[in-house]
Amino acid sequence: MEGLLANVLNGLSWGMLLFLISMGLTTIFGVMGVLNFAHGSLFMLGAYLSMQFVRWVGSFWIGLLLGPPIVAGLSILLERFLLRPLYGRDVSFQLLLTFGVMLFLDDGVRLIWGAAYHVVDPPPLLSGVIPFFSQSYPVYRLFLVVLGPLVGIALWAFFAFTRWGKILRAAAMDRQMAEIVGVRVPAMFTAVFGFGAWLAALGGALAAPHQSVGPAMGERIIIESFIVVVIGGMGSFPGAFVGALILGMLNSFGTTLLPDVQMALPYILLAVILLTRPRGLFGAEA
Amino acid sequence: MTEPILLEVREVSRSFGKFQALRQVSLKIRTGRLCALIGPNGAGKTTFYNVVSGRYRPTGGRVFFEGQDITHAPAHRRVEMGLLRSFQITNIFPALTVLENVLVPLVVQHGKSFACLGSIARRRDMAEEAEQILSRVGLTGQSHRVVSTLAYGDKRLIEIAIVLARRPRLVLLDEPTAGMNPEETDRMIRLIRELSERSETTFFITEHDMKVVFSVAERIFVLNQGSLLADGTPEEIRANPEVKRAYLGGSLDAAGR
Amino acid sequence: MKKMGFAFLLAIGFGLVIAGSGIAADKPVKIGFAYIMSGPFATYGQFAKQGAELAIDEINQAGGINGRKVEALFEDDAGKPDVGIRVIRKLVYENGVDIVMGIDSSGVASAVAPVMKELKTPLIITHAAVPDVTGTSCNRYTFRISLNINQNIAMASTIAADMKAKTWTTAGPDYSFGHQSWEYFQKYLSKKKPDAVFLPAADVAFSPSATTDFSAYVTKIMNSKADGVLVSLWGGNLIDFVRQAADMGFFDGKREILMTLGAATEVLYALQEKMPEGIWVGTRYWFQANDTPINKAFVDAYFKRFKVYPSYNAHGAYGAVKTYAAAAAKAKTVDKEKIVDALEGLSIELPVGKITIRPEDHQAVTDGVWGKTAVDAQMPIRILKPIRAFAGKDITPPVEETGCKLK
Amino acid sequence: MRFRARGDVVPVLLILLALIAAPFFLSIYGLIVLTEILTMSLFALSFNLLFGYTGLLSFGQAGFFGAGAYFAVLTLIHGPGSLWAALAAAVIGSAVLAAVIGWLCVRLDEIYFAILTLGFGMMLFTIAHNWRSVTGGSDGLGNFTLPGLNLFGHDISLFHPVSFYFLVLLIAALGALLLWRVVGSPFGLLLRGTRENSLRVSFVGANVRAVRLFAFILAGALAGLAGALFAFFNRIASPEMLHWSFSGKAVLMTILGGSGVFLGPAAGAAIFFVLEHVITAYTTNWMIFLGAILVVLVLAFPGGVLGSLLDRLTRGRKGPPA
Repeated sequence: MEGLLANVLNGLSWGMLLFLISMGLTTIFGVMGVLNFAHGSLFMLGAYLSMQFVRWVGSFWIGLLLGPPIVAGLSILLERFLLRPLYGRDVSFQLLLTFGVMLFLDDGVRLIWGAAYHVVDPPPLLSGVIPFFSQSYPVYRLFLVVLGPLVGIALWAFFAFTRWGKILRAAAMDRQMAEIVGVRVPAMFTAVFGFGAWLAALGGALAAPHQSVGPAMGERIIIESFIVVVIGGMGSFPGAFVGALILGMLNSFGTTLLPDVQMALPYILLAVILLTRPRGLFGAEA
Repeated sequence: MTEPILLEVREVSRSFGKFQALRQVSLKIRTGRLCALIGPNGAGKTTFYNVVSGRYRPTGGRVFFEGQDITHAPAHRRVEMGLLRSFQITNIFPALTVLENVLVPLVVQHGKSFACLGSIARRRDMAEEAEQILSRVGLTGQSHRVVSTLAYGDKRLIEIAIVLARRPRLVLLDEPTAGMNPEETDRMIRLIRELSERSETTFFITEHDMKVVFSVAERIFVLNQGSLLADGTPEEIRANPEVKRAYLGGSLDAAGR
Repeated sequence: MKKMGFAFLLAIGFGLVIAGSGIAADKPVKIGFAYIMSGPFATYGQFAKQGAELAIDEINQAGGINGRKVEALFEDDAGKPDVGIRVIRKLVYENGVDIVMGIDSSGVASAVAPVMKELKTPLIITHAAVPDVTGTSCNRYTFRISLNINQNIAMASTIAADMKAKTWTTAGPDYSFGHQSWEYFQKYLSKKKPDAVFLPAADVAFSPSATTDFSAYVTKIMNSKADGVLVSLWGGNLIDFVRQAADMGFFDGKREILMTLGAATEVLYALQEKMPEGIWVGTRYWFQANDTPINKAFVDAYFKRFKVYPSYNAHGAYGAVKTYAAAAAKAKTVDKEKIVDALEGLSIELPVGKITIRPEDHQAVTDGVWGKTAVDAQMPIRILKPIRAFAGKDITPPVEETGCKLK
Repeated sequence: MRFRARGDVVPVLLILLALIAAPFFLSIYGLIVLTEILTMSLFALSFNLLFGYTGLLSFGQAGFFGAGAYFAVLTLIHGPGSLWAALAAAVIGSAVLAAVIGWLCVRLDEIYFAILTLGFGMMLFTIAHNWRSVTGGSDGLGNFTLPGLNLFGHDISLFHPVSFYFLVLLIAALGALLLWRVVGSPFGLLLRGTRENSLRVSFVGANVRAVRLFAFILAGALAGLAGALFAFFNRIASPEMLHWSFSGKAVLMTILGGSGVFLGPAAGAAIFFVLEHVITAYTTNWMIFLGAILVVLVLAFPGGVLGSLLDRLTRGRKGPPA
């Protein structure tokens, strides 16, 4: 019982971190149709900036507040000047460009912050542990478990109820139509890309107290986020939520129950879902 | 009425979620007779073609081609039996040349789909056959142009050529004159009539241009809201009051004059 | 019609570029280094580079090797076998190095060692611990001056034998290093303590190297019957593991813990006060382990120059350069074959202590250090107190057991 | 997609001649780099049969590349120690694997195909990484002896970089020739038709899945062949060869050189290694340069380097295509 609950909690907290990162990926894909390879690097950049702010001003919250917008700003430049010329062209070019950006950023942080690992403390409010049966459980992880769904609901509400959200959804479905009714689609794409990048960086800033900050931390997370987005259905928030939960649980229970194939489990899940539901769990059927 | 039945559709239905696109449609097409399927926008014409050609599975009913049940046969199997189709939106190979566009079906026709070592450039026989087909649809001397650089009307002709290359028994033409100027339309109508008269191929077209329909079709089927409303000769259809109501009068009368 | 012609020009162009860069001057003695300089383990390469530079500067200030200046060439093997082989071929064929040193990853070491036979160039491994390269796949040109898994686990099992723990499990990386560490640990400990129990393969915790969330592994161990844990994680994995495990109450004193590579300064600098106290940690070199003048000089010089204390990887690179210099002095040349002969059986005093390279398998017999983590207010990182030193001869398995058939 | 069979023969022969003459003017290391370029070229060309000609972006191609490596090395260790037997095992083994995996993958399109192939590639990676008793786990399989070649009664050691270079040149050239024949064949035309418009191809009576599957198997078999060469070249078969990032290399090289030109992927492989070689001579931060160069190339050379250069060249000569 104790083990079961601990596993559920482990799966939840990892899943929610994945969810935070996948939301940006799925938004960018859903609205713009761009599969952003550099998303993991933006996540990493978020973590590094947050760490830098903690060093400068000593406050995790200020890092959380100021880091992600800087990453979003950089991404807006990226979208405006690098990605935009590629929209008419084959998707593989976007993939390649974002791949190039990923290489650039991953090596770039090493140039700026060095190759060493860095550790960021959780803020005083969220540090410490609570008793959990015979063990203890870190408060910060519980914070992630609660925060994930909250951000998810906020985003969902934004898309479902606000005027901007509705315009975005409409434009995602039919770009030409949106242009006809007067939506400035290029500007909107820039905004969406920046927003997705903000989410990625937010995920990074939130991950910093949870794992060591180092180059290549983005590379590790990007494939898992891809899997989350694909099994959930590209562009779907509920899909990303469910996908992240499944992956989180697979991670915690797979470790205990199927250690030999644990490394392949996400990929097996991916294949099974793609072959039975080609557009993912929550994707519109083709 | 002695020609054999080529296509028989028995009580075919198709729904998309709650929406019923086709409701128990039944019809028969006999060899050699140019038939047309008409109906207002959204009547289910394209869905009907998609079901017959194998793009969609029907949710009910059966489809027979030359007496064989093809309800569940994949599209390429139907093509092998001689059932071909064109698409409403031009559906060709834009980055290939005119010649290559026709060679694609010829490769399949000659059973060379998996011939992967001999050069296609050396297949004189196929090239000659392709040129022949191209001249039949009136596209000569353009074999080496890339298709995307052609005029719209010519692109539609290419689609006809692609279809003909498979020596079809029955061709479903989905709005062959859609988007064409009057001149191109005339050319297309002449071509269809000519092909229908001179070849073994039976044509079954959908059209929104009533003038075209009534000038070429020997038999007309009317689809409305997914159901077959009427079925008869152009004269019978023109006289049918239900059809008139479905079309709100206008265009049918115009076509009659 | 001429489009392939341009490809031809391009091909020629590339050819010239490659050919043109192949000219090498032969004045200085050239040492090639291959370490991980990018990716998640890059910090190990960084320390190694610093150690190597320090040693080379010292040697050059003292007149070089046999009167010739020493020049260092660093390559990034990225921890990938194919890249490792490429850079080593480059060092040998293109840069014409006299010797190659380094190698962090066991996978790279396994790939590179057999190739040295073809390159006819000596290689001194300073980090990778896979036993085979000085065991079943040993060869004339491959040497190692750092501890291998065998030696390190021999120490771990000695400490474990004195502990109360009866049932053991492991938290290790899910690749050869982790699995081999666990296998040797079981082998050695059951010899020293026949009643020791080991959890079956399905119940131990091997994590893929890309893992960043270790909670599931921590839970698995905490819910098992084990009261002793062998941790063979290293680098960023170890940092994440320690932080997350600490929060989950893993270090609550209910279980004995051995970290085979816990005393790496790369890790200690990152963790600082988050490294729990009283944990047994191992290393290939500990900067406070001995008071020899040579060690003091090394630590002082290193700290003065780089503002951090030397890690075992820094020491490995430093030691390899010094070892090579000693071999060159003994052989009175840097001729590769003569260097190999000189390295065989060579003894030299390094900061870690005196090491001797066994001629039979080319593995250095070197002293090892384990210690318990402790706080020192003067130090930015955890230190080891008490320190338990092991004599090289006690922890190195006899040649017959290694499977090496050099002699 | 452009290829014209006759007009390209002369330049191709010139390239081949230059490659045959390479050992006489290249340094040993230059030759080693060229060997790796040729091996990776074959890999990238096999990938481009799917990508450039069939329109399928496979992110799992390294799975077959690596599988070929393991099949070849396992044959050398446990089976007959013959080079040809090992190469045959690599080709057949990876073709069979590609048949099984392809049968599942060709049902999907576009990005979904890409991600599904990535998934299967990573499953193969896990097998290579975790089945320690057979594959040697993460350390790979390195304990094999490269057999010699017996030519006209002379034993030739492949340990020598020159003789190994000629072996790779021979096999890569044969592989490229095979691919060249395939893309110019009736089947090749169907592939391009499928890339352009798979719906139309199935509505002229071809079984699109079967066509794609056949291409998938061919590409897998040739990737396996390239993988075997790579394992011989590095004297080891290691799990990294099956990882998705290795597939990414083939994608990178192909797009770098140009997927629309038959030899584009080979040019991409050459550009990649020469760049790496030049840049790492100055800095270990070569990824930052590679990333930046990639971004520039994607923006400035939309058809890949070779593709765009040829485009400019032909346009300059013949004016815009009529």
